[in-house]
Amino acid sequence: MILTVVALALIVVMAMAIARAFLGPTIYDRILAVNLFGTKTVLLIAVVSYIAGRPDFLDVALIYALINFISVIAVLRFFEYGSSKVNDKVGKDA
Amino acid sequence: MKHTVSVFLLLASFWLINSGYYKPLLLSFGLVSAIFVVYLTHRMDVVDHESHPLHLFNLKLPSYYLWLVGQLIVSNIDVVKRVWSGKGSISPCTAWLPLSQTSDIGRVIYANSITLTPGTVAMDLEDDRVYVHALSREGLDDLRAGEMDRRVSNLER
Amino acid sequence: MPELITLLSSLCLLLGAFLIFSGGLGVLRFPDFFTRMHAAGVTETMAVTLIVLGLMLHSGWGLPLFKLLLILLFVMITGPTASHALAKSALHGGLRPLGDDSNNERH
Amino acid sequence: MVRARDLFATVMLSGIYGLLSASFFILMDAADVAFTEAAVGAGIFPLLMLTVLTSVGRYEAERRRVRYLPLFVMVVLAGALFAAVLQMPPFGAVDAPSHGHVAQRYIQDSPAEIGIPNMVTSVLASYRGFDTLGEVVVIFTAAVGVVVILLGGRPKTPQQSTQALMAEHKVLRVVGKMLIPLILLFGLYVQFHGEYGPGGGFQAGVIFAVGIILYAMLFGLSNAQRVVPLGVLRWLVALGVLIYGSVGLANLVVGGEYLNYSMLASDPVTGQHIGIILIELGVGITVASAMVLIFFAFTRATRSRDELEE
Repeated sequence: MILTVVALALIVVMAMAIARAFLGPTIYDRILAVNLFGTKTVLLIAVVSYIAGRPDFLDVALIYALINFISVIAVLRFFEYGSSKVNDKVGKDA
Repeated sequence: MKHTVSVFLLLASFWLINSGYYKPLLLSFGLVSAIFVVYLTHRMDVVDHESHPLHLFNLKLPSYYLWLVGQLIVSNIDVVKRVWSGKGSISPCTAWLPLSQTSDIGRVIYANSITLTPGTVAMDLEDDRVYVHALSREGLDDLRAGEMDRRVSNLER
Repeated sequence: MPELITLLSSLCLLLGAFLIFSGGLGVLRFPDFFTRMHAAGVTETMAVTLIVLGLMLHSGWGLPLFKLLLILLFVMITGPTASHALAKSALHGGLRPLGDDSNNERH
Repeated sequence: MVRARDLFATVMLSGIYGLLSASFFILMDAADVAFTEAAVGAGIFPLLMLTVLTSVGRYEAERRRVRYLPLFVMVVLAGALFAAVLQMPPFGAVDAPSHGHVAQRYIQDSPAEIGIPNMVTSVLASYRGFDTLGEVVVIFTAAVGVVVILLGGRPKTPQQSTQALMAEHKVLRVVGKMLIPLILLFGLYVQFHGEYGPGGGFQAGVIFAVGIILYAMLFGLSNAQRVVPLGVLRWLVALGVLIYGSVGLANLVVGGEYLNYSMLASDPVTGQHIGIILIELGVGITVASAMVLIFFAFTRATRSRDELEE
């Protein structure tokens, strides 16, 4: 019961993160939103694994935590590689 | 050498915690995997005093983390209050703050502690200073008082 | 004793859910990227700790307990690192925070 | 949508889509699929797409007129797919075709025939081992294609700029050093526990590759290539397929059928066990080295293009 409430709260926050990803306005807001979405997915999977009574799902949650971190780093590296050609609109909007 | 041992022990316990199957076959796979990873990370040159700061493991560390948890609770409540009371309650500001750590690992612990406590984020880190963004002037002033900086530096000694 | 643990677990979970929601709200409400980052920070520290703690109390002694602990540790290490990297990148990308009063001594 | 011209936003949205669909799979109790989606859909796919974007640029070329034919095809296709969805039996229906065919037999007999707890692995690695061999060959072919197109010509001298960049980034450097060993070991853990929990060679390969890619992103391509040289990677891509194929041949030699591992040991269940471990290892090696190879190839291609323009 309580777990369901937590899962619902997580889903609501994930929706908020998607809203922020669409609203922007800067590319960094979007990255922040994706990162937020990712960490909430980790928690959601952990909570769902207890709702469903399948603790082996926790491995999936661990993978997500990992992937989420690496995606953020990759996105940031993308900007550093991309020098002026790619970076032109950063700060104003994307 | 001691860092190699520590990374091996870390990997071994990571395997044992995750696995849950303590059969000879899987345990030997675990051993082979851990040795292989130790070999690979040595080739990568990532096993050293920075990734395994054994010299920081002393009695001060738990007390520091306990203190940090206290800070976390206080700052979380503060930020949540500001979220609910709206835009008027925040006064974002930035500043370069001096830091007194002597090693990179100490600086990283300090910077991550700043970021970990909501309300303050370390935006840039140099050898003798850190650029901080704070949600409110009070948050920045608290940090400027330097207690966290002192405590982290204390870990290094 | 089991009742106490259930109570504690529920308390942690509910508080965590509330914090998560507050953080999400902050990410929507706050005026610029850097302030939003603080709100996101709320969901990544205390809220994660509380929810994982609640799950740990719920799960009882066993292997999943340690896996939850691993997840918690992992999030606590990577969360601030990602935030810091993002902030640094935004700063170097030319995004100026609101109330930037450091006289732009940056090069 | 207007924003879709920003390819970068598209990639990030596809990352969210990966996360979302994995959550669905979790809700449907399909841990293995969720695992794959987590590692591939949310992990390596956006990562490789980003490296591609660095070489093709971030914005789609401006196009004035709307193309009606592709639009028409898309609408018809989407309509057909929706119609097909409506025709599908309700979720969990007992008489659904997917439950009446061979699934019954797998569920009833696999504990006795294969004897491993994770039935998904039994199906993928043993009953349908031939399909999985095909998938591995596809990945192998993709890696070969990328190598031929992007790594042709003589090797260029590696640049030092990224290293300097990361040396400044103290936090990422220290945390990265702490995490990389754990990520690599976690990959191997998933590799060897495919028979017990969600996971297996594909996911393990991707996770292991992600660990090395993280190293390459933090410490520079030249350092990463020193740790895992391209020549070694090329061999490993082929070695994985070779292991898989030769397990099949070994079965023929001992008098069984291709990729039926029962004859590998005196006891059929042990034979299946050995076979599955070996072919999963082959899958893992090929997937990991192919992913790393593709990442290196794209990153190098970007670099040399930048050098040309400078």
